[in-house]
Amino acid sequence: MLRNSLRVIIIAALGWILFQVYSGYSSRDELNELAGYYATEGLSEVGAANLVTSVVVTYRGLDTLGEVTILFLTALIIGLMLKAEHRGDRTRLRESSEFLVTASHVLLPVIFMVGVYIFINGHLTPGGGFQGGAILASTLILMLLSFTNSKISHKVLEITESVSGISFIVLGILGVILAGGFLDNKILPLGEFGKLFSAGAIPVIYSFIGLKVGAELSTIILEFNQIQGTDDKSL
Amino acid sequence: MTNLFSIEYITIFTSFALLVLGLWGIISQKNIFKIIISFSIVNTSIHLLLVSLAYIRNRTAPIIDSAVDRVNAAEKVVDPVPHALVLTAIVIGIGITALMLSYAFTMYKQHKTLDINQYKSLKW
Amino acid sequence: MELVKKIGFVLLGLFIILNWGLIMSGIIRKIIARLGMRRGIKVFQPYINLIKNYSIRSQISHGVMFYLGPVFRLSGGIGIFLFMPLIHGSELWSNFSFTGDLILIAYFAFFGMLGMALGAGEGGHPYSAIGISRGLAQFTAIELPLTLAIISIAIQYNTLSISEIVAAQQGGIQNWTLVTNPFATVAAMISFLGAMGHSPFSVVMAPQEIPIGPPTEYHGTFLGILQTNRAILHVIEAVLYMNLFFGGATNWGILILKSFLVYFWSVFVGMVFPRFRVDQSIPWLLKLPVLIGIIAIALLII
Amino acid sequence: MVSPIYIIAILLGMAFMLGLLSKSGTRIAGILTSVSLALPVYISISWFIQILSGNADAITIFTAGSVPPFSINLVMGLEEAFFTSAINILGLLGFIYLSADLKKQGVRAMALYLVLIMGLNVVVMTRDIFNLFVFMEIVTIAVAGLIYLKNDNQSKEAGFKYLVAVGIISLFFLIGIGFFYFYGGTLNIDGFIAANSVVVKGATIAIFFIIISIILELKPFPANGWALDVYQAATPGVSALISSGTATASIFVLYKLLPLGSEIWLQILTVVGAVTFLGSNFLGISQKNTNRLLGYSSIGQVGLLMMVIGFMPQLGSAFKMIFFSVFISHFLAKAGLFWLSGIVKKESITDWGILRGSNIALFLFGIFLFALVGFPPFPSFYGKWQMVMELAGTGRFIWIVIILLGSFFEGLYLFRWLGYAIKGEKSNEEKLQIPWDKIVPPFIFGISLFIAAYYANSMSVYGNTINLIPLVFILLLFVIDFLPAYIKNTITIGAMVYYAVNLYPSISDDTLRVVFAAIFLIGGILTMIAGYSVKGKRKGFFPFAVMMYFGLIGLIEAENLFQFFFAWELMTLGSYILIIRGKFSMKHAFNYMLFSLGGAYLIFLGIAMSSFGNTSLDIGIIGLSTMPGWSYTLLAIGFLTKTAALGLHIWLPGAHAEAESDVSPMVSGILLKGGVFGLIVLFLAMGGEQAASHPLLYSLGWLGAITALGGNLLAVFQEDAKRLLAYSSVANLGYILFALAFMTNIGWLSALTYSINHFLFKTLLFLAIGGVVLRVKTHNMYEMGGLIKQMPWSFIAVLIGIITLAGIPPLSGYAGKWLFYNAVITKGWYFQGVLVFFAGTIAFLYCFKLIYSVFLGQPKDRFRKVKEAPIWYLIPQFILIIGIMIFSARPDLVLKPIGALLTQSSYFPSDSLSWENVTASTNLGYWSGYKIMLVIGVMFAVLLVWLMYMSRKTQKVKQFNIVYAGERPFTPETTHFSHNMFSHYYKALGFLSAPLATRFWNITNDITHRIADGSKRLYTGNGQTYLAVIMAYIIIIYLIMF
Repeated sequence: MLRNSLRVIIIAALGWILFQVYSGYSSRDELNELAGYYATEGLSEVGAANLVTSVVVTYRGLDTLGEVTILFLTALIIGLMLKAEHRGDRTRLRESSEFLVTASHVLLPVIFMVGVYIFINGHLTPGGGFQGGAILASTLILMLLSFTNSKISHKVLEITESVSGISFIVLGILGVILAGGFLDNKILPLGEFGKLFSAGAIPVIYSFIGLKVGAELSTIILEFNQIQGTDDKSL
Repeated sequence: MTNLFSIEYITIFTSFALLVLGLWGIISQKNIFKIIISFSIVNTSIHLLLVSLAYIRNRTAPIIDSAVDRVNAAEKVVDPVPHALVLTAIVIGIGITALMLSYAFTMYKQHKTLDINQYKSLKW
Repeated sequence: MELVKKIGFVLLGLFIILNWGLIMSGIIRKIIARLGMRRGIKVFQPYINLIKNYSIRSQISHGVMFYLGPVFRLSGGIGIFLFMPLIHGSELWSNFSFTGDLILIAYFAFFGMLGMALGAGEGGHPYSAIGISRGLAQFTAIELPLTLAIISIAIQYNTLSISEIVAAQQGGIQNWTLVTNPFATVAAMISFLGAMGHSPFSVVMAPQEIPIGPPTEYHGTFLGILQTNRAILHVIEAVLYMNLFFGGATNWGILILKSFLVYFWSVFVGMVFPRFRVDQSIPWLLKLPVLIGIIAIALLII
Repeated sequence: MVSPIYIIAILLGMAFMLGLLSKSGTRIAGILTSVSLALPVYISISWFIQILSGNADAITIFTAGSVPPFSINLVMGLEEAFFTSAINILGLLGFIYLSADLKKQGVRAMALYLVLIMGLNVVVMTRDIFNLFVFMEIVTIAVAGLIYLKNDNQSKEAGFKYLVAVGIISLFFLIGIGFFYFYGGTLNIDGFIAANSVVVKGATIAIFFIIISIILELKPFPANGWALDVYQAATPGVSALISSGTATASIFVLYKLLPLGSEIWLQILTVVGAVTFLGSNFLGISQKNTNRLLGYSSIGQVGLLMMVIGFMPQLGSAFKMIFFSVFISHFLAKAGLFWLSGIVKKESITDWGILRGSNIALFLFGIFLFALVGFPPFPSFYGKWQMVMELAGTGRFIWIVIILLGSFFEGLYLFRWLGYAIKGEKSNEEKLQIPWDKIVPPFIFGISLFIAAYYANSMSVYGNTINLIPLVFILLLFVIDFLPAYIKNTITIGAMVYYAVNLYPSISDDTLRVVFAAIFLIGGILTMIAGYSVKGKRKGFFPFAVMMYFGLIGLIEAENLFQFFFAWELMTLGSYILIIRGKFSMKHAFNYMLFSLGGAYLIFLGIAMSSFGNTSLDIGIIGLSTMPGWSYTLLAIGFLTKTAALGLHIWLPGAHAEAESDVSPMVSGILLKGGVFGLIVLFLAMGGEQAASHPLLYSLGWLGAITALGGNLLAVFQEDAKRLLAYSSVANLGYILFALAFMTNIGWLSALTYSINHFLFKTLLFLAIGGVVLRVKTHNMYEMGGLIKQMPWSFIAVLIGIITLAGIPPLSGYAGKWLFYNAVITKGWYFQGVLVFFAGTIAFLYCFKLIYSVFLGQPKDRFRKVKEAPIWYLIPQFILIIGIMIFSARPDLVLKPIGALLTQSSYFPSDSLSWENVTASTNLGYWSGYKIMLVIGVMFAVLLVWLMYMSRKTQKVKQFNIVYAGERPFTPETTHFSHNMFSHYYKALGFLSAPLATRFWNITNDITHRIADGSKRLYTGNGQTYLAVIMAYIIIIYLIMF
């Protein structure tokens, strides 16, 4: 009882604090200097139509590197943690319905292509490496659902992940050597604004990010999938 | 005060409400999975908050296309920076949530329980 | 030449004191016997004992310290004598008192005790050690009133030199410490009882019933030395109290008289009171006598 | 120079690359990882050196070909270079340490490790707040992964708690960032500061969330349950990384972000730091689990660092030095300790005796602990000193008290632990396995501590006044520890002689100092001579013996209070180790350390208070203190812990009695004089005679008198010979205290005479009894007896010793007593004086008991064949006896110069002792040591000759030939009257010897432990509760702020 009332007090107090914050808020109607810069100078400097992309991949490229690293780490750790778990016998899973299997055959390539499209066009349209990567990974989910007992090799995913990760860094380093700094996109010509081959290295980087994210998310999904059936059904 | 019913106020309020809800879940739910879900709620609420903070009324997404021309983009688009941040934050959230889940799984494998009160081998 | 003369007088003084000590102990024992309805010893019996003991030639020794014990003891006794001025106003009868003052005498008393304790200790007889442990224990309590008294008179006369204390008391009984500082005198005289080892503080030696105390194992020449010491010590202790509290002595006659009376005080009390155990005597001594001593000091500082 | 961006590129690139290696390639992966960890070390260190030496300026690394605030930038300045260097070195060594575990988990674990180090580097360097967030998350996740390395139930649980807690904290951080951007319009830290955006309404709340999150990351007490669990459950190698690595980064982040907030944050931080430092260390005292204990300590140290940061404005220019010192000690020592813990593999600190299996590990353990507690010459000593002085300069005494109290608690548990390591039980079957890859990292950190110490010393204001050569000599003694004892002994004695010869001219005009220097150095040499009797190597003895003596001498040489305190701490440390060497000394050495630490901190506080309002640190400023009452009292109590005044004495008997035979005289005869010297310094600073009516002195006088009485009374009832002597030391120090408190010329003279005498006879007695104990292998006097025949020389030594002790003329003890009487009457402290005199008579009881029970009485069968004490024990004894004889015959040789000094000095001009040839006189009495000796000597000789003549036919008889009612005693045991010898005295006065002080301290100790143990239950182990506490913490800080 005491514990519960303490909890209520804590939550109420936090709510009160947040309410203070809320009541101090008033919306703005101008971009601030920084965002204004991105929306004006940034366009010519980076050359990406999608401002968010220009911020994500170039101006805040280091964040993105970190972000990719986080996924990498997560995949790595989950691999480490669950490695011990998926030893031993696995119960054979039920086959998926014919319906799902057939649909998958059709959908898989389409989804995959959509994913690739999204990350290649990340500098032009909404979307980008992460979104594309996530869609790529969703193909894996579909595969796992439909082909329940197929073996999917980690190896391919690992190599994809490593190669794209290293490429990302190499591109970043090239930025230091050839252009203005780490992850500068101007190592490639900016090209014509609004076209696919524009915005310097952004499409390249975003492609690698897409591949990497896809591979990482896939690894995570795979790892979770592999522990399936190693345990009693109550989970 | 009419402002209060404008969308950014509503979303911010909602995000705070979600935040409080999530925090309540975190400290009151006994099931570890529910705690993790509460954590996700908190996470999401903050993403919502960030996006809301980027919002400027009557403006559109920060992408130069037919709706926004290059020249006066600065008057047409909402703030792109929080969007970029949210993108990153979401991924981070995924990472942490995934990690929590796998921790929860291995813990469950050992103790066959998901009650957080049962995990007290370390104390004092 | 000066030194030879000095030593001569010292030895003469020692001789007188020794003889007076022997005679005095004879007289006292006679008195005690008569009080106890006994006939008692001859007055000269101490002389006889002494000569007999010195003459015994069959002696045993338990070791070096056993051997040295009596030497220490006698050195202690004679030492006190040496540092004690005897006759007021006489340079020649002041012994070596120029080398140290009252404190020296107070502390030199331990010299003999310690040696004796060690010698007896080497004898290996448990009763010796028991006696010593009792003696030392009781001694701590006995010294306390005396210390208070000494400090009191040191404050009173603003000196620690015995000669000066004696000098300050000249000119009639009204100048004696006994009169001018009665509390200090009372405190000191109580501790004197203990120092003399008579009842009620005689459990250290318990001479009548059991052989206990340092001399348990001693005999022959060793015992003779102890007896010699005893004779000297009793007188010289009395002389100390006389000097401090009873105006000192201006000639040998007064010295003999006063020392006898001072000593007799302990005998008198001893006859009247029964004996304390050590664990009784210590608390007793630490109560009233100490209080008196404290009053003696307190009166002077107020 | 290589751009710091390559640190990221190398580490991250290698992490990605490792994915390409097959699982069988762990070996290659290990090598690659090591190389890629080594390169950042090179990069960061080269930057550090270049910037420090002025060859390079701090650089900003721009990314994305743009400038901040538009893009993320990193900065490599002096601070960043320092912290990244620290992290990278830790990373490399930590990898070497962990490589075995990591290899077991495969290549992925190494990648994980690389990413962690990379993350920490960026966290330090980045100037963008969101970037900071991202990389902090990287660190969090990597740590969560590393916690799992151990792969047991506990680590899973801890990892989960960690993840959830840090996850929540970082979400608050993210909220903060959102508003930071919203109100500040930038994500760049410098930009925000430059725009002074904090004044913008609403920005304060953003800053609140940001800073509170960083504070929570630093595990403030009590919102830190999750962190403790992690420390406890993770592999020690990982805990080392967390404690030293991530905490380092977080503290730097805090430092970096603080300028964002307003001044009030500094105050909040101070409070948070103080609560953490105090609370964490307090709870630590009842903790037995090794890693959890280290966790408490780790958190405590971070709390201290928070305080340092919080006091930044007050510390001014000293901030850097203080921060460096405190930080580097924590960084090196904590990592080292965790690493050692991983080698030892013992859960409970009580099982650490196994550490003795390795000298090097024990050595490292010791220096890490000393560094943490803040003993000189380790950096944190300088840091704490400077910090306390700066705080004192602004009158923040409460904070000083908190710092010292926290340090005291920390010392308490660390030294308990050290005790278990040095003396704890240890089974013989277990062997300590030390693979090279596990010992190299702590070894390098251990060595680095000394290097850091050198820098801390050179950065410190008064550091240059410390003579480092003897410290180097001590280190040298560690290095040559493999040599046989006699060689080291000779070297040590040689060094001390050399030092003495060189020291003399510089202090020869100050007789007071000469006297104490002589006690310390000559005493030192004499006691070291006894050490020749020890066979073998005597590992670890000589460095600490030299440390103690050097500390003592340092007290004398000290010109300012810093030197003084430095020396004081050195002395404490050296003597602690010497004491704990005794067989059963664990508990006693611990008590000693407790009181010494407590005392030292009181002294420290006293010094701090004295320095308030004064610009210099000369010793004389004590007298100029603006709060004389406080500073005098604190200093006095501090010194009294060392001189073991009654109430503070309970450590002494055990410590002195259980020490090794030749250590007891060192610590009893010599070491205690260090405290006396401290008192002398204090009293002189108080102004000598002018202060004579100070109420403090009056109470000290009473205390001294009661100490004398209590000490002697307790000594009487001892059966243990060395304990008896130890209590006697308590009493004698009481005399000295009493006499010093007179503050008169003659009182001081008597105090000094006492000091010299006590040195002479107590060293002599402890050596003699030590020699006996060495032969009979027992301390119990009643088990001995009759040893005079086997050990005549020792007997003579003891005899001379007790005559001096008892103050019986003609030996020099009487000089002290006589002076003392004069002093008492002059001063007018009659009743205290009587008490002391009473104590003096009690001394006879134990003197007799000592010499009788050991040497006289009935010899026991089993000791019939024992030999005389070793010659190396007898030599110093007889040198001391010669000393006593000279001092007895010609006290004027010593007392005249001292008296002259006292009289001439401005302190004690009046009431002096006057000399006429060899006769001393005051206006009360007179005394001539020389003549007395002559008279007594002649008389004694005459009587002896006479007796020898009279009893020339004496025959020696056997032991049992005594007057025993016609019976023959059964056994020597029953006939030897020794056990409970003064039972009657006990009956009469035993109530006075009730162990009130012991009881008091026991109860205090008990209560403290109980409270600590009870409050520890705050950490219920329930992860959810921890989360609630974190939230509550946020609320509380919010309420404080707004």
